[in-house]
Amino acid sequence: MRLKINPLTRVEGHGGIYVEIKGKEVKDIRFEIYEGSRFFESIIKGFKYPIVPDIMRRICAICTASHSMASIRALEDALKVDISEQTELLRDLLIHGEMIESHALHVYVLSLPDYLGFPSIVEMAEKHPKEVKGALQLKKAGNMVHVALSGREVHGMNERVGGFSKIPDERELQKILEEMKKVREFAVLAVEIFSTFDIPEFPKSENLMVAVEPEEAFGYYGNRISNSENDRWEVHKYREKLKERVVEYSRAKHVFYDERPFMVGALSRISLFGNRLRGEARELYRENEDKIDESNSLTINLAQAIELVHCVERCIELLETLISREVEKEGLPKIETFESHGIACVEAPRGTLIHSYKLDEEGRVVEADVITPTAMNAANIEKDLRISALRLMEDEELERKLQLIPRAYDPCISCATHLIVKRS
Amino acid sequence: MKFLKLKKDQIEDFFDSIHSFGIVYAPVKSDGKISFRRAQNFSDVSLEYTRSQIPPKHVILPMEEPILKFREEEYFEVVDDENKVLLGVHHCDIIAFKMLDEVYLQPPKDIYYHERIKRTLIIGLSCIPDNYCFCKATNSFYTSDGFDIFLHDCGDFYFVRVATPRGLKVTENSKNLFEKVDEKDMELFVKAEKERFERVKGKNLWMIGDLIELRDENFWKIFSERCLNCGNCTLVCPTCQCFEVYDELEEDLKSGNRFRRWDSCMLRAHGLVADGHNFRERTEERLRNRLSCKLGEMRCVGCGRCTVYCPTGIDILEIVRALKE
Amino acid sequence: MENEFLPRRVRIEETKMMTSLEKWFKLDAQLDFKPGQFLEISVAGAGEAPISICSWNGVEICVRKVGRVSSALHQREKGDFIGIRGPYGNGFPMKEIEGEKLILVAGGLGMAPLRSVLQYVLKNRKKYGEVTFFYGIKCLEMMLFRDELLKLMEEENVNLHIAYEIEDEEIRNLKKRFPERFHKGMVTTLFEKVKVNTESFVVVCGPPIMYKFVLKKMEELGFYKERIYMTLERRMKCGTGKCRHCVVGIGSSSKLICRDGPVFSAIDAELIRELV
Amino acid sequence: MKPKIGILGFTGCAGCQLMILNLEDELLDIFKRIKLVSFQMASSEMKDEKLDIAFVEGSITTEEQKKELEKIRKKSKILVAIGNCATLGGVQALSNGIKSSREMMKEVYGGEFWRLMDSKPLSEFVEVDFELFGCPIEKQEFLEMIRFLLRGFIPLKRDYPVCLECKLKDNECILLEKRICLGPLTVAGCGARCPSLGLECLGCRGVIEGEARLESAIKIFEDAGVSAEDVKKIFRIFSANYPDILEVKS
Repeated sequence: MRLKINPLTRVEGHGGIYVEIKGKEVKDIRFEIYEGSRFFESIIKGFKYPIVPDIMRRICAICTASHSMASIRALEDALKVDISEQTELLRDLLIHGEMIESHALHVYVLSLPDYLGFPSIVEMAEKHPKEVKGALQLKKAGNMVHVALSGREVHGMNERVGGFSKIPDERELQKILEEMKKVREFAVLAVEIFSTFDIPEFPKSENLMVAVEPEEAFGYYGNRISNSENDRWEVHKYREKLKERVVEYSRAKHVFYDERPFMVGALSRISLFGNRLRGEARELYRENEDKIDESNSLTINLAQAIELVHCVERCIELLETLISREVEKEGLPKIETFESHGIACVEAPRGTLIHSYKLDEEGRVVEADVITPTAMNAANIEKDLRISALRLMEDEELERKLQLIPRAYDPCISCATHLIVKRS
Repeated sequence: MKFLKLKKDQIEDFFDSIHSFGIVYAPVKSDGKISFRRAQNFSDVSLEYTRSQIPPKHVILPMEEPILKFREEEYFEVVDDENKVLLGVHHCDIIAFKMLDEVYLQPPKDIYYHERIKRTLIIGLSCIPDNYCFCKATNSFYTSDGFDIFLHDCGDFYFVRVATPRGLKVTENSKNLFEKVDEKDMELFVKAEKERFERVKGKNLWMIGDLIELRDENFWKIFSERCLNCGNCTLVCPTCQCFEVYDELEEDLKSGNRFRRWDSCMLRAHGLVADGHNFRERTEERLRNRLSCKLGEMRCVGCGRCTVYCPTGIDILEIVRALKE
Repeated sequence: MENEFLPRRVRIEETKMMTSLEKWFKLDAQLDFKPGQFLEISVAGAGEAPISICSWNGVEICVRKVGRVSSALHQREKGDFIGIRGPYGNGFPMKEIEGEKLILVAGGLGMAPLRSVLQYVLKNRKKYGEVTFFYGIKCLEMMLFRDELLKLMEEENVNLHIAYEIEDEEIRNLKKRFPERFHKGMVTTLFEKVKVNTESFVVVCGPPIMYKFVLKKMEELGFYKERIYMTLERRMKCGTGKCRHCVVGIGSSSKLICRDGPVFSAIDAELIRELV
Repeated sequence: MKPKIGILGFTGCAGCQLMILNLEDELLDIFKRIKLVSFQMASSEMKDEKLDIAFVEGSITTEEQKKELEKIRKKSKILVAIGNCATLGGVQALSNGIKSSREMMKEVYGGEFWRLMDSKPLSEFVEVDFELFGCPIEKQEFLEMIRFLLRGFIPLKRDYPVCLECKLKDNECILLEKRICLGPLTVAGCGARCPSLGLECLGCRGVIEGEARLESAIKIFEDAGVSAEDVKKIFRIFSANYPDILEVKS
């Protein structure tokens, strides 16, 4: 029996699932990616560093600020640029804003329809106005942060190497603060909704969890990556740990952690660093700890819902600090260029994202390397698909259920296929 | 004309007193640039300035404004009846308003311009010319009308001219701030104006209209070679009157607004007609038409903005010199 | 205070597709206007466009589908409403032409404003001498107000001549019905084929290229320049002399078509650069 | 009868589909007026029906996409290309011409796994009725266009440069500071978003067809001390499929 689900809907980019079952045995299982490759690492060569983030962020629309942040921090690592405390606060606010917008989109718009039995948010709106209104308000709040700090909801331009071009004034930050307070209930609602579903268990299997270790409280910045087997290493050494293999049927390379599939994303962050959560997010994490099951990838949505609560709270905290500190108009620092190599990572909504650049003495890119979370998850998605296909062999709803798995990982297929790395 | 004296240390009280006559728009300095904006307190206002990038014209003729609301085919006016005070307008910009009056108040009268200019108290201010100004050539160095009150900076006091009944009401309203003018004040006033006169470049513009028509395409090609068709020269010009009208639909697809927005003869759409033909297709034709409109029909006040803000450095005085060779 | 920009809402009494591109509208409006004047027609949501009045008894317009507003207008049917402003422009000097012979020269859509002149003249037929009407068309399918004009041909009230480019079956039959009235070639050739009096007043409207040839031909034949009038309403926007999109000429001789025109004489054409 | 609308995408980052979803306040109202036949990113209901309006995002980089696009053209009354990818080829078009995509794939993927071609806009293969420029598109412009289309009007086309919107915001002209701003060459509609933040316009809305003065621009940028090579590199980020700017100069 052959099953081909193509295209995979309610997912970013063009993907599909191919399952081949012979008798009792799963002959072949594939998470296929058809997105046209765009060769970002090749086209970026020769550009001077200031414009590199503007181009690299075009890899993905939903995690555009993550790509821009990873790219900027990699270039700052190369050119030894240190940034002001205010810039750090603003960048933390920006990444949390993006997390809200991305998770709200995924939890409410892309996944919830599955659990409530609707093809899309449009049909869901009649029966569940509160959830849909909540989704749009949450996304709007996340987008307000994007517009204020980055200049636009998608592919902004205001965050630069060394800081921000135009700093938003207190009045703008105040407006976002009020909106954030209003949408807090919708974040908590997301947790309530997803904690009530009895989440199927067919993909249950042992997962190697990987995430960026936050500096102190739960967060998305850091320079060290750790996994669920207490293996911690500096992001500079990512080449030793993460290897890529070209897979004939997919245009994205699959990434392996010491030859093993692994998982990155909300579930990994929560399971590795959930104890560093604070405020209401911490309580909700405690309440639902039993439901968040490391081995079941379908509980990613619940982890994302908890992260939504964390992000709204963290944005409120950051906004209050920035307003009380009174924002100053800092210009961009003068940056000397020299031959250098910089690497940085950031937790994008879908998981760990790594950018690395080699620059010549004029600050032009000589070589670039980007590893995206979706490429990291690709092998793990296939592992889950294989196990589920085995377990659901006779289930007539095999097709609908199998689609839940890639959707749970919230894959960003355009990101995955940008990916071309010199075969190591 | 009535003449009074206003000491400089009284200017703040004078500023507070004019708020009762309407919303005050004044030259405000923001990150190194002067623009006419609403000014609540005197600290924001900077009265020593050479020119604002966008002329005070935008207070009377907003850059973009809804002129009509419609539902189905029923139209309703959107008219601004707010009382305004325009503080700190230089001679050239006041004369620019007089030129706009000749266009917009001539029948069929434009009520949007009429309703606003009628309700705006204009307070002139002497200027600090630089070498881009050529108001001497366009006879817009000094004006005795087109304003209600005029403040001439004479060092530690303002020599005040009051030209209209409304201006008089303002000075009556804050009588205690003003003093009688004596012989010495008058001399200082004339001296200040003489100094201002010396700082402006002399240039004669007789015969320019015909010279513009006489010069052929190649002449205009030379000067329009650097032009990027960006329209900046017209968008900063205080006497430019061209506008574009377009409609926008609202949610119900039946109602909406009709907008009017500043337009520029240096852009393609200005000479474009429905079937695709363009009466001013090439840039040199547009440049010639702009020069003809400004200098040919004496509709220029010599404020220098079109040269200062042209990103490619096209200088109107350079063109005039070449025209007269 | 009367707002010049506020359109009046009028109902469409009748509509008819004249050709595949031109639609005719009869409006339920009472206006006093002169032949050659134009209205600013407004479709809420699409915008405004200057369109000449193509009638004398009643208010009618003929619209070619060529831009945003005209395409929106083409969707309007009988009973719908549109907005109108005006009338604007100077119109043809009908008083000055009284007592004289008159030649109307129309090309393509230029027929619309001249029909207004024609209906005015027919209404006051005694005031005018001999009236000749030259109408240049591409092919019969593109001829505007066909039945009306053919009826006119029968009445012999106006010697009407049609110049056509593409001949087809229908034109050959019409040639039999009306000998000497249908001629192959450009509208300028009619001046040779038909006896014309060079003292007459001439009223011209058509695509920009046509004016050059017609003016040149009339100059050769010795017409008086001050008796030749043309309407150039193709390049206007606001209609009220404010937005300067319709400026022509250079320096002191420059004019605004909507305020100083759209009707200009051949004398003006000498003084105003690129008027024609 | 509600018009049938499809929102589809090819090679790109799906930013334009996301921007449509970012119309948080107006989204539900629009969807009430139309029948959403396919919106791959937001709806699992994928029907292959005739469309009144197809909004297509993304550029064409493979043969299959080209065939799929031709299928969409056949089944759609109106086809609107949205975003820089669909209208000009996107940033991925930077690789056009310099190194053919096959070479790059061999060099990097170690083999030719699927047939790829240069990244081309939709208008290269099918007739496009209307276009929404920008990377990503402007929410307001999409809203404005869909309202005009639903009402049966030809949408408003912005035929003037970003400079007009920049001056309307009283920004200081970046070109006066001798920095490369592509504002004068670029189609307006974004409200001069980048110059209002003190940054050069990168021309993400593409060149004003037949109006942009490329020769003069190169002269001005060279006077500002920037090599023609660098001007071309920046220009090609979003207008790589536009005729080579340096040839234009000769």
